Amino acid sequence: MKKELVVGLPKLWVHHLGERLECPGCQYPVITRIIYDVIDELGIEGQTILICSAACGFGIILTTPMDAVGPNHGMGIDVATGVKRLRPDCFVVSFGGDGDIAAIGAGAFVNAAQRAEKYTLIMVNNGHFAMTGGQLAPTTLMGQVTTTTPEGRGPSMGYPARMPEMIATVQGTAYSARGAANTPANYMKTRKYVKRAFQKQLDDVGFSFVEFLSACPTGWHMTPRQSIQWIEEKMIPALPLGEFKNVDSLE
Amino acid sequence: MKKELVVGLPKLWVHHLGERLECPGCQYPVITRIIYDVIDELGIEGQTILICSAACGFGIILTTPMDAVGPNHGMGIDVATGVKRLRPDCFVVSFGGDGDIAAIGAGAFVNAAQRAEKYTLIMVNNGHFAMTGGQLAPTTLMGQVTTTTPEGRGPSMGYPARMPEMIATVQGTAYSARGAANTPANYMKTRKYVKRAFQKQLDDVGFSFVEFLSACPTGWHMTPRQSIQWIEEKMIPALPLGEFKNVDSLE
Amino acid sequence: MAKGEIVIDEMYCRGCGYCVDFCPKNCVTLSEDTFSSLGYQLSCFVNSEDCTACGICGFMCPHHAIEVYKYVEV
Amino acid sequence: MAKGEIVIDEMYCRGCGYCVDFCPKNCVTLSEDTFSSLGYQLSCFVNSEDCTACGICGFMCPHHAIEVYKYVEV
Amino acid sequence: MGERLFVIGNEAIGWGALEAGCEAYIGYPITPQNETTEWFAAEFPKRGKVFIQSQSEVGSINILFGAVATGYRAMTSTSGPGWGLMQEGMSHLTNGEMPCVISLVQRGGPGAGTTRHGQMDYLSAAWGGGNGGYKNIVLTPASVQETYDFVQLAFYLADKYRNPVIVMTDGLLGQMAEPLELRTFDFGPLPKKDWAVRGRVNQPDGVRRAVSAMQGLMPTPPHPPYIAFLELLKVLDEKYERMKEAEVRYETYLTKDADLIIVAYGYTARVSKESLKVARKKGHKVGMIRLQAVWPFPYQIMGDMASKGCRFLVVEDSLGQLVEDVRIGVQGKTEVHLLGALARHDPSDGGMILPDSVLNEIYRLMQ
Amino acid sequence: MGERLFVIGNEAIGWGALEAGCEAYIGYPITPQNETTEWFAAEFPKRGKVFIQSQSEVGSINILFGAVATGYRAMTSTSGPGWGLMQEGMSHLTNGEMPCVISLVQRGGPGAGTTRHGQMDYLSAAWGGGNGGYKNIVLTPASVQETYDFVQLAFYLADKYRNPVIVMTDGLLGQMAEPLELRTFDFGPLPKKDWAVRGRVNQPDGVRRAVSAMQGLMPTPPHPPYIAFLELLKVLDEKYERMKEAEVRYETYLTKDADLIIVAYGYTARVSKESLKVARKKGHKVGMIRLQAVWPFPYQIMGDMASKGCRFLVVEDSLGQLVEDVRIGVQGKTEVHLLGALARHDPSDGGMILPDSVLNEIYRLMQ
Amino acid sequence: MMNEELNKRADLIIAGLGGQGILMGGKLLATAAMSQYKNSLWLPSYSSRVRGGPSECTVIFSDDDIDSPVLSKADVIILVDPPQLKLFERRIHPGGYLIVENTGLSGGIEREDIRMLPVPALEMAVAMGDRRASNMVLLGVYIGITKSIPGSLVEEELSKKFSKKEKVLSLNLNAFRRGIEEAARFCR
Amino acid sequence: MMNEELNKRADLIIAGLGGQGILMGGKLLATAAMSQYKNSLWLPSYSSRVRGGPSECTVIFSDDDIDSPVLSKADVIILVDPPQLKLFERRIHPGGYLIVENTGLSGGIEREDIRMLPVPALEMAVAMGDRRASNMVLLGVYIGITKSIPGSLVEEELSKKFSKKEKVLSLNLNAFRRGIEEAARFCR
Ligand SMILES: Cc1ncc(C[n+]2csc(CCOP(=O)(O)OP(=O)(O)O)c2C)c(N)n1
Ligand SMILES: Cc1ncc(C[n+]2csc(CCOP(=O)(O)OP(=O)(O)O)c2C)c(N)n1
Ligand code: SF4
Ligand code: SF4
Ligand code: SF4
Ligand code: SF4
Ligand code: SF4
Ligand code: SF4
Ligand SMILES: [Mg+2]
Ligand SMILES: [Mg+2]
Repeated sequence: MKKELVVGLPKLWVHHLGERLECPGCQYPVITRIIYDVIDELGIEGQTILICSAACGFGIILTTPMDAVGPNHGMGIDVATGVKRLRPDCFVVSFGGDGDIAAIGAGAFVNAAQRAEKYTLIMVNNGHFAMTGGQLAPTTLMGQVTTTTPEGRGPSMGYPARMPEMIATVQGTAYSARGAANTPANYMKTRKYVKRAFQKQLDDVGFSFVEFLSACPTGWHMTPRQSIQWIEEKMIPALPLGEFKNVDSLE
Repeated sequence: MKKELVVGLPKLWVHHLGERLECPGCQYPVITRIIYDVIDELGIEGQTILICSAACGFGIILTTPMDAVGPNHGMGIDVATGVKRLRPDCFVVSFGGDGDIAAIGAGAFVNAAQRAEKYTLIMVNNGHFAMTGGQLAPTTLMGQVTTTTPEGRGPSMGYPARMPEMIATVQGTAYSARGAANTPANYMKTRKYVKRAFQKQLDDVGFSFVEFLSACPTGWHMTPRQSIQWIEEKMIPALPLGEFKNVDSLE
Repeated sequence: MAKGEIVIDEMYCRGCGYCVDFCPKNCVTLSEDTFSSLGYQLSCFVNSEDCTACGICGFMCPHHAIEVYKYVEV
Repeated sequence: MAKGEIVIDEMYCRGCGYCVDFCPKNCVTLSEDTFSSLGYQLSCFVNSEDCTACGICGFMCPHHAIEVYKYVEV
Repeated sequence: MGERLFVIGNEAIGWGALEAGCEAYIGYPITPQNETTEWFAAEFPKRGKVFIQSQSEVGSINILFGAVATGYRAMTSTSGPGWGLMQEGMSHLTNGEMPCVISLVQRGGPGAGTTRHGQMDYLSAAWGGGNGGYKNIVLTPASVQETYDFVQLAFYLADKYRNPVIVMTDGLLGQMAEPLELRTFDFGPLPKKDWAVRGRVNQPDGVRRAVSAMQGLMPTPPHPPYIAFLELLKVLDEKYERMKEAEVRYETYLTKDADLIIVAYGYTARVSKESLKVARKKGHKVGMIRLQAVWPFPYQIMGDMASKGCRFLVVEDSLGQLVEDVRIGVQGKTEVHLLGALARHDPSDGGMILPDSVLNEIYRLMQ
Repeated sequence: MGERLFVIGNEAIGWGALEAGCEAYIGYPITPQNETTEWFAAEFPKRGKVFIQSQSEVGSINILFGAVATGYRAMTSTSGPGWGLMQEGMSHLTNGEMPCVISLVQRGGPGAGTTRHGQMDYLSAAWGGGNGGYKNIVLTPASVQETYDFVQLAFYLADKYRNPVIVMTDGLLGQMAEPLELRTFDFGPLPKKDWAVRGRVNQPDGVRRAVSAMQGLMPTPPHPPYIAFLELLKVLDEKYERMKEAEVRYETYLTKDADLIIVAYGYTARVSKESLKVARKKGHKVGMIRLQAVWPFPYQIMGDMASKGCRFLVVEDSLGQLVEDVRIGVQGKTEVHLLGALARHDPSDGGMILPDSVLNEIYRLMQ
Repeated sequence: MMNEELNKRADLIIAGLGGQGILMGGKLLATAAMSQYKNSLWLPSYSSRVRGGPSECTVIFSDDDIDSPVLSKADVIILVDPPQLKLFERRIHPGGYLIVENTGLSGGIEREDIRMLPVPALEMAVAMGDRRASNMVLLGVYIGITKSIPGSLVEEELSKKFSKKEKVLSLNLNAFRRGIEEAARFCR
Repeated sequence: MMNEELNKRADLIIAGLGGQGILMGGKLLATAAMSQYKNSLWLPSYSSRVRGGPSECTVIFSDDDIDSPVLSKADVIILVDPPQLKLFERRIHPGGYLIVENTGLSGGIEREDIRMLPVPALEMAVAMGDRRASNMVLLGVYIGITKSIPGSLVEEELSKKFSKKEKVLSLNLNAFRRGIEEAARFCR
């Protein structure tokens, strides 16, 4: 009778490198686990260059033994373009927040897809600007209270951004999906999305993009369990999970 | 027996104000005629504030008796937001090139729609950066020769942007269409699109957007007649004409 | 009998030929020998009998060089 | 008979309760009285008999505090 | 005496704008100025005023251009990298002679630097960091009350000169709370905003207006602001000269008999003043010039003091920016010493220039 | 002697980059530097090198950050408003110590200004126009050949100091054609780019690398470049000092016996030299300092000349930017006169500072 | 030492960890002092990276101008996180007080020119039903010792702040008053 | 006046309207001069707004350094757009030449210290089959008059430039040679 480790610290979460700064129940480390596990499964860790823009997720740059670039908020998409164009032999994953990509990065986002840049972009959507204290993001739900929508988001502040749906209309986009980890089943689906996105890059097809709905208990002023419910009851109805584009050629 | 003027100089093209700098066959003045005629028809000339970003089209700011703002390349969308928010009683039309909106303005474009800014944006798509000498624009067709794609646009330079299709996926968008004036019939259709877009603003529904495929004989190194054919045979197949969104409420 | 006529302003016509191509009644041609002050070939109104005053040449003209008149009984 | 077991690292558990909510076999609970050095309520492995080593608690744990082991015959 | 509040500097900016009749705020979150953005989000909509959270600082500054083109008062605020992104817009606002107010809450740099206090945007703000060369008045308050007062002054000066005005504080002044007396000022009459766009029918003379970020390049009849580029340059140059004449602002403290003059602004001015008092108790003849505006700069008094043989100590939380202006001012007539960011008491981004450090530097220079 | 071409300055930039082993160019069209972008579009792809037309200048500068993070040589080029948009990025590149080259072809400003020549980005480029305060070497060639040579030098200096380097010309130098001799330089050895990201397996020591635009704020183990903010500041400060020591560049002409020293760079330096020669023929003791780099600035020689009693005439096509540095340099020891953009011969954007104007100014000062 | 300076100027640093009510307590005090002193200042300080990391604020009130908003040293320090004792011992003026949370306190201070006052604030708060009230206990002790402002002012501020939260208010009022009583112990 | 300066320095301004081959002609000349002179310079100038508006370029070759790339005055001006005559008359050095297109030329110049050479270049070009060749006729006249560089150099450059365009080449060569012949008229 032997014990065999089934799940533990992700192989690429080289913990001693990093501190663990996330708040209880924060799902940043969950999407990170997915990314690390898939990279590990594909055996491309040594070729990978990770790009993490300034945001709550920046902490993951501390945890990995992979080459990494830490640009400022809003720069992550363009920086990934520069890295991938100069090192097409490397595997490039750019990792940013919803503010990062849907607000300040929107122009870079649309044009990276239009240019069919061949890397993978992961957007962690926690529905607001967490790092700066919980302001409105383009992804914020209608009625959601943030520090810049104290009465809840109303029409005068616009409507929730649906980035995967939008970018799916761009010819240079090879893959686009939205996942979550509010249930083990959705965790598994998201893992599949991330793997497909990575495969598009490995197959040199085009731009690949995955949005992840991520619990932010601190910013939402909820318990971790309430946050999971919020994702279930509020976020997913407004931002449906699934694949929005999945092509093997851009023509 | 009396003579009655059916078509002449557009009422709002107060010619003596301006010089006429466009090249022979340039269709900038054609979309301008459409905009002026519809504004005139709606009788809102006195309430209108026109915004024209730096581009070949800037000349029209010289021709009109309407209040106008002339921002730099890339600023036209944000400037329109500022103007309309402070003067919701005014009718605001922002007028820009394809580079202006699909390249440098893409972030402003997406976010103006996400915020459901209530003005009308007209994008004059001549398939390249005309004013600066004919470089690639996101809208440039595959194979099209520009000064930055001397061998013709290939996949390494991405794929033609389809802005109306893309922005139609954004909830804050009330109206989105693509027109041309390669035939009298399409001229009439485009006029209808522009009028509907304006009506959305007057009805305070949401963001309204019309793309216009515009002949640029000089930049394309063609005769005016060849340019019209190019629109017919090359542009329209890649960038189909029509309405992509037309809603009376954003909910 | 002509339903109308057009007047082409030679100062602004730039010889693009759109009016020629789009007039459904072939009432307009580009003259071979007359040029504008800016050196552009000029278009001119011919077959005036057939003009229906439909206005097409007028609004398709990029340089607003055409005025289209309809004849109306009084 | 248990198919496996889990080990919870008290140093990293932050008492979010995800493992408790998502374990299909209800093998995990939040203890009322034990707290981590950072003052978080700790989760603990109970009903160990029922654990199927499915791994869910492991990958749903945001703080990588759980190790899931499967028993294998040798 | 007006109502008395206890608020932080970042909130005082909002109260000042409200008092000044500001109609619109456009901003994008960035630490350490988020409380300003959040203040406007809470206070403006319910008063029927405009609050816009832009998609980026490029968005903020360009939306601001449109907002003030209508003749209404409007402002934005930012820090660090956000300020970097606004440089093109600042240049356009100056070209277009758009009166507007920008609140700049300095943080450490370069790059993302730190999310806390710093005084490292001096040259960028005072010398025109963007393209093409231009000048903006830069007011530098040193307390919550003065922040509130200067925001009102800034709106006045912006309208007076048709030029952007920057209110430059720092993360420390922005985060700190002090009593604030709400009060109104009468700065005097202002020119009509005859140039603003509001729809032709709303123009008193019924003639259209056109404003532009390309004055000198593209005329906008029938009001071609400047038909030729050189005309624009002349107008701007003449305007800058008028500001240099009229808008120099500083406060002197015990300078009469001083052998050593401390020059500082913002938080380091307050720190320095405390040290100065201690040094005075110990009999050291130290005086101070606190800058209330860093552009236009008081070169005159620097020169005069230098001629009297005073030595200078510049205290600023940067690697040396203000000190360059002081050097121009003293014309080589005396020593100019710098106590800069390298003198911070703590290596972390919490590090500051503390009264002790300034005091020790005073002693060092005085023996 | 290498191959001899007849090319314009904007093309010489491309030839220089090619010779320097530049692997990638990122750019966005803007007049008057489009020929550079178009040169790279034509020449790079067919050589298997990277050409990217970005979506904006913000895109250009950020893509450049990623490109050089891999350790390859890369550059961008821009003018006017595009330069304004790059200010945040310049600050990040300096924070991250990213070696890169930016070609800045100056046009008139502020704002969109004009699409033609100007010398109005001096302060922005030389003093760190973006947020947070930083310094970049700014090379200022005055001919097509020197443009080509300095682009190569720029790549060398960028790698030597791990710092951005700007090659600053103007619309006139960029549009003008002169013979160009293609030649190689041996500037000496350079440090290995041990810090670059290339995939862990490609790292000689098999240990991961991490580069960041937030050095001092966010550590990136196991190579925390600077664990604390103050460390970063010290490193940058010390680096700036080294550059000030070693990288001052200028050319003197007939200064020995001169009573009047003309200070200029770029096109106005060439215009001034012609006038100077005429004035010399007329027996006027005029000399010149032509700046080949405006940062670091040759304060030393200015001071020395001033001590010798020389008067100064600054000729620059702006409202007065370079002149501020000269003032710092002469330390009030002598007069400093400015012949600036207001002396342009034509009110349109075609206006220039012509030899006649400089000559007249010389005569005026000499009688 | 304090009393002669009464109504002149008081310097206070409150230090601990994020979530211990450090900033709120300090701001409450500074606000309360407004009516008593010509000037009052509150300066929070946080570490930009670590959440729940060290948190600290400075409170100064004075009838003179308050120049430097940052203090090298303070008259009194309230330390809610005992492990940082050594760090803060250094930052007190001679004759000053170090009011420190008792729970978790190991060992004392070296300096003899200052006085350490250990307070079982956490225990007391838990006894009153909510650990989060411990900061108010410590504020009470501070007021009891220094009398820099009348406790009534603090109570007024509390009442304003929690006007809508009955229970929270009485809890905090209790904690504050118990703190003042506790202070008596030391004054004996 | 030119000859003594031969192989020393030559200044030339070519002016006209966009589309008249102004810039191309000037650059051709400057390139051709490279092998003959130590330095050669070509500076185009365009008005940034108007298309088909005024166009002008400066050409300088010299064995000395060429300092200023801009000329206040030139030895020779080739004016392809006669209406601008008055404007350019002022910008010629005493003893210099103003080579001007004849078609559309009305009236002469006032100055007596320069010489105006009217050339029917347009007519000649049309006669040769393409109006666009008129700029080469005028260049021919310039070379014929000033001999600042041997015509052969210009012909070489033309051959390089139009190596792939047989007809265009011969057209331009013809035009250039006819221009040189035409110059003889004036030298008599
Ligand atoms: C140019 C610029 N503007 C603003 C900021 C401040 N800032 C840092 S992170 C951030 C947003 C974080 O939100 P998001 O991208 O959604 O990531 P999250 O923290 O929510 O995970 C902002 C606005 C900055 N660093 N740079
Ligand atoms: C920030 C900035 N970047 C670049 C430019 C230069 N520029 C002026 S217009 C233009 C593009 C014009 O293309 P488009 O928007 O398609 O208009 P078009 O001229 O084709 O009608 C560019 C790049 C500028 N003025 N400002
Ligand atoms: S604030 Fe939200 S996103 Fe940031 S670490 Fe905490 S839980 Fe995660
Ligand atoms: S270049 Fe093209 S778009 Fe510009 S005016 Fe000429 S034809 Fe029109
Ligand atoms: S369409 Fe207008 S410009 Fe073109 S040929 Fe006809 S009249 Fe002339
Ligand atoms: S009006 Fe109609 S019919 Fe008459 S000329 Fe014009 S197009 Fe032809
Ligand atoms: S999921 Fe992890 S952190 Fe959360 S309670 Fe379980 S073990 Fe603790
Ligand atoms: S492994 Fe599966 S069964 Fe075992 S405790 Fe975890 S979730 Fe429950
Ligand atoms: Mg977020
Ligand atoms: Mg275009």
